[in-house]
This record gives sequence, C-alpha cells and structure tokens, in this order.
Amino acid sequence: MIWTELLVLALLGTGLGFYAAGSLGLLRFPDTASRLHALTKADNVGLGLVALAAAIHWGSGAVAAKLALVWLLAVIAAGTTSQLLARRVRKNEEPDRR
Amino acid sequence: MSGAFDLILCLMILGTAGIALFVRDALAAIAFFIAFGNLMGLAWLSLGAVNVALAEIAIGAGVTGILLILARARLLALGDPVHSGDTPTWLWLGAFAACTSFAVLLAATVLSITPESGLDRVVAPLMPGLGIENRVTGVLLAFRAYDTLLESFVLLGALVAVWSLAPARAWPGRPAEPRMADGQMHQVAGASGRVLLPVALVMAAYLVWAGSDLPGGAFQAGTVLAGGLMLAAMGGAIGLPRSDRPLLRAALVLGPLVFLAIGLGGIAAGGFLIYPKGLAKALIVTIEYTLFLSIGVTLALLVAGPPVADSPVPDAGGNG
Amino acid sequence: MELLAPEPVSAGHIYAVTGAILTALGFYAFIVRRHALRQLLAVNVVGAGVFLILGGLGRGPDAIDPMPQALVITGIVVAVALTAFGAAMIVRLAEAPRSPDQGKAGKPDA
Amino acid sequence: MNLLGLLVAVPLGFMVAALLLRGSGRWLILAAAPVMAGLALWLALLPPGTTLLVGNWDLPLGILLRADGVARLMVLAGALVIGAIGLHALVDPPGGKDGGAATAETFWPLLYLMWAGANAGFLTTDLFNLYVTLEMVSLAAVALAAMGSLAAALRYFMIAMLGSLAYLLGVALLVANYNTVDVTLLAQVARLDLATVMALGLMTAALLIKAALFPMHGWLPPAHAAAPAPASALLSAIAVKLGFVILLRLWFEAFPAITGSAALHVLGGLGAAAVIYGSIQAMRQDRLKPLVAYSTVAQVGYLFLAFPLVAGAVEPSSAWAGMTLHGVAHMLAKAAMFLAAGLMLKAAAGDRIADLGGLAQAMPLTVTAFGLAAVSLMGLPPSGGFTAKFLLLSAAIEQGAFLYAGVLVVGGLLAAVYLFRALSACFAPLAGAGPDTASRGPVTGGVKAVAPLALAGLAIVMGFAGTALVDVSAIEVPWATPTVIQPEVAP
Repeated sequence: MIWTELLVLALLGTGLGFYAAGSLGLLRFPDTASRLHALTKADNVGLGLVALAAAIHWGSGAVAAKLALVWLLAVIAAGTTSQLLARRVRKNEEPDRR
Repeated sequence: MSGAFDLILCLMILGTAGIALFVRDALAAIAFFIAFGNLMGLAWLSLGAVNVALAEIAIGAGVTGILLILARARLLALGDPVHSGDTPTWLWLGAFAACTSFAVLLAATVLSITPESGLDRVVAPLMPGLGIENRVTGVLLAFRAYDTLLESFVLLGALVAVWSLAPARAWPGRPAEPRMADGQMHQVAGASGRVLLPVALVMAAYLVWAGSDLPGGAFQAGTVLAGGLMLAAMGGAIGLPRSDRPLLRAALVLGPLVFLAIGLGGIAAGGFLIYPKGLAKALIVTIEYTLFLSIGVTLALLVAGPPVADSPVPDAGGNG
Repeated sequence: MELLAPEPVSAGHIYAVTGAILTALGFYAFIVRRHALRQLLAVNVVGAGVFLILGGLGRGPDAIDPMPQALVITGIVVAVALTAFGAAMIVRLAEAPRSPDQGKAGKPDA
Repeated sequence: MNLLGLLVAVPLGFMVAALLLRGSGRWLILAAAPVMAGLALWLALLPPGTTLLVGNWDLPLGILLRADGVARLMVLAGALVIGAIGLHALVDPPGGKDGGAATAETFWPLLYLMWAGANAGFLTTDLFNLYVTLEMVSLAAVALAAMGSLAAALRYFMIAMLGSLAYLLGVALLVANYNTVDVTLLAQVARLDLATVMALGLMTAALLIKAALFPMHGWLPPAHAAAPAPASALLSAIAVKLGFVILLRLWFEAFPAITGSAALHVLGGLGAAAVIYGSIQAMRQDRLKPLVAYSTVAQVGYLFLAFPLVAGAVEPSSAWAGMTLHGVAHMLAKAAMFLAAGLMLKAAAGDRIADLGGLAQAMPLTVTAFGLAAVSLMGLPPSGGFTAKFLLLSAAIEQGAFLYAGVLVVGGLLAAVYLFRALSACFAPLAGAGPDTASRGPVTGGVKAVAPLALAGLAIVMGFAGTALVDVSAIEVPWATPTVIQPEVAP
C-alpha cells in the first residue's frame, strides 16, 4: 500500500514539476514558437504523469481507460492548436520581414 | 485544509473574473472569462455538484467563450475595434459606491442564511419510483420536468430569434462558414475535426446514458455534440445547413416535440407530464436522447449565427 | 447555530459570498464598460455569481441539494441561449450601417 | 380530467408546427386562434379552485398551476388579443424594410413562444417557473422589437437580461431561505428577515423594469415604437403584463405581511408619476407610434397606482377588480391602437401626426378602431377602461386618497388631449399625400381593419360585461382563505 502511495506522490510531484517548467517557459521564452514548444510539450507530459498518478490511486481499469482518453484528447487538442497558432504567427511575421 | 482549498479557489475565481471584466483588450478578457468558467466548474466540483460542473465547463465556459470569441472576430472584421469608451468619473465613482454597498448587503444576506440541502430529503424517497439514481436528472426530468420542457423551447426560440436577424437576401440561407482562411490551417483544423466528431458523438451518447444514474445528462451531452459539430464545421469536414432544410428543422424540433408529446400523453395517465407507472425510466431516457440531439444541433447553429447573404469568398490574403 | 457549527463559515458560505461579490462585480462592470460585447460578458459573470449563491446555500453538511443544482443547470442553458442571441444582435448592429441589406460573412480568424 | 396544461402545450405545439411548415406556417393561426380562444373560454368558466400539480409531484418540489381570477382574465384576454394580432398579421404581414423574408417567417414561432410563455406565466404559482416563462416572453419580445430597430432591441435586451438575473437572484435567496419557491407555500411561512426583504426588493426592481414602470421605462418607447405593427401590439399588450402579474403574486399573495404601506405607496407614487410623465411625453411627440408607446408608459402607471388602493381598502374586491380590468382593457385597446396605427402609417404620407390628414375619409374603419381604442384608454363610458377607472376612483375616494384620485382624473384628461390630437389630425384635410392614398385606402382598409376594430370593440363591450368580469376577477383573490395544497414533506 505504502509503495503505491509513494509512487503516486512521486508521479504527481514530477508532473507538477513539468507543469511549472512549462509555465516558466511560457513566461520567460523570447518568441511565440519557443513558448509554444515549452508549453505544449511540458504540459502534455505533466498531464500524462498526473493522470497516471490518478489512475494508480484509484486502481480501477475503467478509470484508467477514461483518464487515458482524457490525456489523448488533450494531446490532440494541444497539437492542433499549437499547429494553428504557429502558422498564424508565421503568416503574421512574413509581411513584416519583406 | 479543505477550507484553504476553497478559499484559494474562490480568490482565483474573483481574480479571473476581475481581469475578464476590466482588462482593456477584449480577447484577453474573453480568455480570462473562459479560465473563470473552468474555475467555476472546479467550484461546483468542490461543492459536490458534478452535474453542474459539467454544464458550467461545457456551456458556461465552452460555448459562451466560443460565442464571444466569434462575435469579437466578426466585429473586428467589420471595423469595430471592441474598445470600451471612457466612462465619466462621476459614473464610475457612483457605480463603485453603489456596487460596493450592494456587495456588502448581499454578502450579509447570504451569511444570514444557513446553507442546507433541505429538499434533498424530499427528493430522496421519490427516486425509487423513477428507476434512476441521479437525483438532479430526477428533478430536471420528472419533478420539475415542466421547467425543463419550457427551457428546451427557450433554446429553440433563441435560434429562431437569431434567425430573425438574417438580412432579407440571406433568407433562407446558410450561416457564415466559420472556416480558417488559410489553406494549410484549414487542413489542420479539418483533420482534427474529422477525428473529434466521432469521438464527441460516442462521448455524448455515453453522457446521456450515464446521466440516468451518474452525473451527466441531455444538456451536457448536447454541448459535447455541439462542440464536435462546431470543430468539424471549422475544419470544413461538414458544411453548415441551409436554415430551411426540412431535415434540419426536424432535428431541431425533435427533442422538444417528443418531450411535449410525452407530456401530453401523460394526460391519458391522469395529467400533464405524468409518467405512467413503471414507464418513468423508459420515457425519461427517450426524452433525454431526443433532447440531446436537438440541443446539440441547436447550440451549434446558435454559435454559427444568422444566415448570411453569400458564403465568404475564400481569402488567401491573410488577415486583411 | 454557532454551537452546532464549529466552523464560523462553512464551505457553502465561502462560495455563496464569492457569488455575492461576483454579482456585484459584474453589475459594476456592466455599468462602466460601454461596449455591448463587454456588457454581455459582464452579464454572464453576474449570472455565474447568482448560480454560485444558489449552489453555495444549497450545500448542506453532507450533501448538496439536487433542486438548486437543477435550477442552476436550467439557468445556465437559458443564459447561453440569450447570450447567443445577444451576440448575434451585436454583430448585426455593427454591420447594419455598412450595408443594411447584405450580410457580411464573418471570419473567425481575422 | 384536468387540461390546464393544454393552455401552454398547445401554443408550443403550434410553434413546432410553424417551424416545420416554414413559409406556410403562417396559415396555422387560422386554427390556433379559435382553438386557443376556446381553451381560454373553457378556463374562464371552470369552477373555482381548479388547480393542477404538473406531473402530480407534490409541493414544495413540484409546480402548481392554478386558475385564479387574474389568470382567467389574462389568459382569456391574451387569447383574444394574440389571436386577433395573428389573424391581422396574415393581411398585414410584419416584415420591415430590412430582413423581410426572415422576419415574415420567424414572426410566427416567436408569436407562439410568447403565447405559451404568457399563459404559463399567468397560470403558475412557482417563482422559478415564472423565471423561465419570463425568459420565454422576454426572448420573443426582444426578437420582435429587433424587427423594427436593432439598436433599441439591443438596449431592451441588455436591460431585460440584467433584470432577469436580479429576479433570479431573488428566487435564489428565497429557495435557500424557505426551501420552496411556491407562492402559496411562501404565503404560509413568510417571515420578516433580511433575506426576504432583499429578495423581494431585487425581484420587485427586476419586474418593474420588465413592466416598464417609470423611471424604469426608458427602454420601452424606442423599442415599441420602431417595431412592425403586429409586433408592437404584442409587446404592449402582452410582454409588459407578465411582470405586473408576477408582482401581484409577490406583493399580495406571498408577502402581504412584509410589504408595508410605505413600500406600497412608493409603488403607487411611481405609478402616479408614470401616469403624468407618460401622458406629458405622449403629448410632446409629433410622430404617431412614439405617442402610442408613451401612452403605454402612462397606462402601466395606473396598474401600480392601484397597489396602495387595493392594500388600503376595507373591502379590496372593487379596487382589485379595477386593477385587473384595467390590465385587460389596456391589452385590448392598446393592441387595437397599434394595429390601427400601423395601417394608418402605411396609408399616410409620413410617420408624423401632421401627415395623417385625410385618413378619416380614406380609411374610416381603421380610424374608427383607433377612436374606439382611444375611448377606452381615456376611460370614457361605456368602455372597459371606464369601468376599471371608475372602480379605482371610487376606491381612492372611499379611502380619502385624493392624490391618487386626482391623478386618475387628470390622467384621463391628459389621455384625451394627446389621443384627440392624433384623431383630429386624421380628420384634417389631406396634407398633400396625393390622390393615390385616398383611392387605395378604403379598398384594402376593409379587411385589414377587422382585427383592430374587433379588439377595440371588445374593449368597449367590456364595459357592459362589467359585473361579470368583476366576479371573475374575484375568484381566489389572495386575501380570501387560500386553497392550501398541503405538501407531503417526508420527515
């Protein structure tokens, strides 16, 4: 019992660390592309770790499956939106450079 | 410790609301409004109202947020910068004084009432007769089904009201396509829309089914369906229908009509909206599935707006 | 009452008071923000505040009353229906001066 | 078998049918008008004490529909008015200069939505259910107003939405405080505490906005004046009445013990101010529809002027009847007047009162309808308006409330001034409108004048049915022993 709890805590801690790093990147990185890079990648890993922690904590297959679905959808959404954002940014920058 | 969580959450709610209301840039305001809606969802979770949390995040934050973003974009395209003009000093001073005293008075009023779940005691013994477990669904579709019936017509009426704004030449027509102008962006959005629409359908159907016993229900599920439809429309995976298509009209009225028919059928069993003994669950599930479909289509079209004269010319020139 | 409840302020009260402040905040913003779209946003914040009062005061020591929950869900749906209509009116009003008879397509990514 | 639910379900069914039939949905009114009139008549003749617990769920959880005097009169008058407006809209279709096709089609579902909402609101005793019905009516009302002026409708919308939320906040406080929102139950458990006073204050303010009582009337004249004639008629006849009826439920039924006489006199004073202010504004208008719209501001004033008279009377029945009959008479007369005004403006050279010259010859029936409606609004015998004002006036004199009595008399005189101004303009010689108008007027005026003439005629005939209507209005009045439906609360 105690080991699973420790594992859960460790996963949660690492996940939150990734979140913090992603947020820090969002605030500190110089341009949109690198901010997106920091935010989506770090946050997707962070969410995955937190979801994994939650799945272990509940210890139920159904819950784990739902959490996996949640994570998958979040990854798809993050991927799509960052693609769109990046393209928009590039398009906005092009005319300025000319 | 639970109290500390509640307190921090409430402060964050007030903070995001304050920014959403008072920040200068309209897009930032809407972004913070969406964050505010999600935090409100957390507040409902913390209160133990999972049904409301789902509705708040899906409808309050999601659909309302998209509505505001679309409206802002359309206003910008029309040359309205969405800036609030400056308010005269006397007005905001007066308003500030009035609203501060109102806040104090209202807070005092709220504190004078002891929070309690008084009607839960009334609802609980009635649930076995319905054959479902979710008490909120019980209230929405049995004990106060009349409210919900009228509400489904408010939603339908709102779409009629939006349509009534269509310009003369645009009727009957299609709403403006919420499409990405850029070809490649369109492809990205289209791909995600195609992937997500079936997922949304399955998820929504599950939410309705779960709604009998677990948190969920027709309104939450309808919003998920609407979200899937909107994403698919943005990517061009599906087109927006003409307002006079018979199939569309049928889809819009199906839920309210079935609800109304079941209500009138109740007259045979003794009175308006009475469910015959033993049939309650079957009727409730029937109402929920048809209502969910109509709500999904209605919400998606509400977001799309009134029909416009001609579909937009695809502009490759970027953000003009 | 104080004897029965060891905590001076229950969780329900915290949320209800938050709702009260939100309501007043929304009212204030409605008065001082002059653009219709911002007023629409303010109205939605007022609505959220009212709903939170309903929920907070329906929260008993062990359960939350299903009746206020149902009322709030009804309220949320009515609010979104009206918001959609309001937003459509605001957009139509903005395009009316340009061409009273011709709908102009909106571009969400503009 | 109890069919109260039909009064709400049938219009909703027509709304669905109108949406499915699309362009040809307008013909449904030919069925809807007689069906609803029949149902409303049946309601008016029901034995006293008829109620319906929707779905048979007991209070405090369920929703109670009740056919009291106010509900009977309002539903009946509403059925006649909306039916007539609908039939009129067949021959004089709404469809402004902008958005004609969409307006012509969406008008019908919105009309049925307002019909269902108004009936539901008049019949229910549940304050949250009233919130939903209020939104049904407001939504339809704003959309109808938007068919005329989008800017005025948007202003109306914002104010109405804020008002709805203030009302809902009051309902929220009452739910939390009493665990019920049913008026009949609240009447038994009401107590004087902060939450109740706050709730009552918020709800009253919200409903005064919806009923457009001075000084919360600002949204009304532009919205009502700009809309197409059938829409204006619906707005003035139906939309403002629901707020008034909910206020009756709150002030006289749920919380009569809490509403002190000072508060009643505030309402009465605002009502008196509205009568004077609305009349003066109506006199100052030089266009016809704003004049009629400001007349609504004045006429709404009488409804609230009656509040202290009802509360202060030894035998409140006559003041109560005066108040409800005034509401009914105003519904009929104002709907007739807006329909007639719409026809007159179509035939006239412009929308100014000075442009109405020659119309008395060109469209005598329409001008007659306008005149008959004016007779009732001024309160001249033998109209329904006269019966109502007579009852109110005698109650005021009986109580020695001479200020209110004076306002009742002066208001009638002022109404005579501004309405005669419009009428006499119609009898003036043709003001350069060209022979075209004069020749076209009578031909089309014949069929088109039927609905306004019928409504105005009803407003007059009401005066002859005075005692019968007074009897109906007294069914289950709040101060009589209420028919208590005991809730079966589980221990």
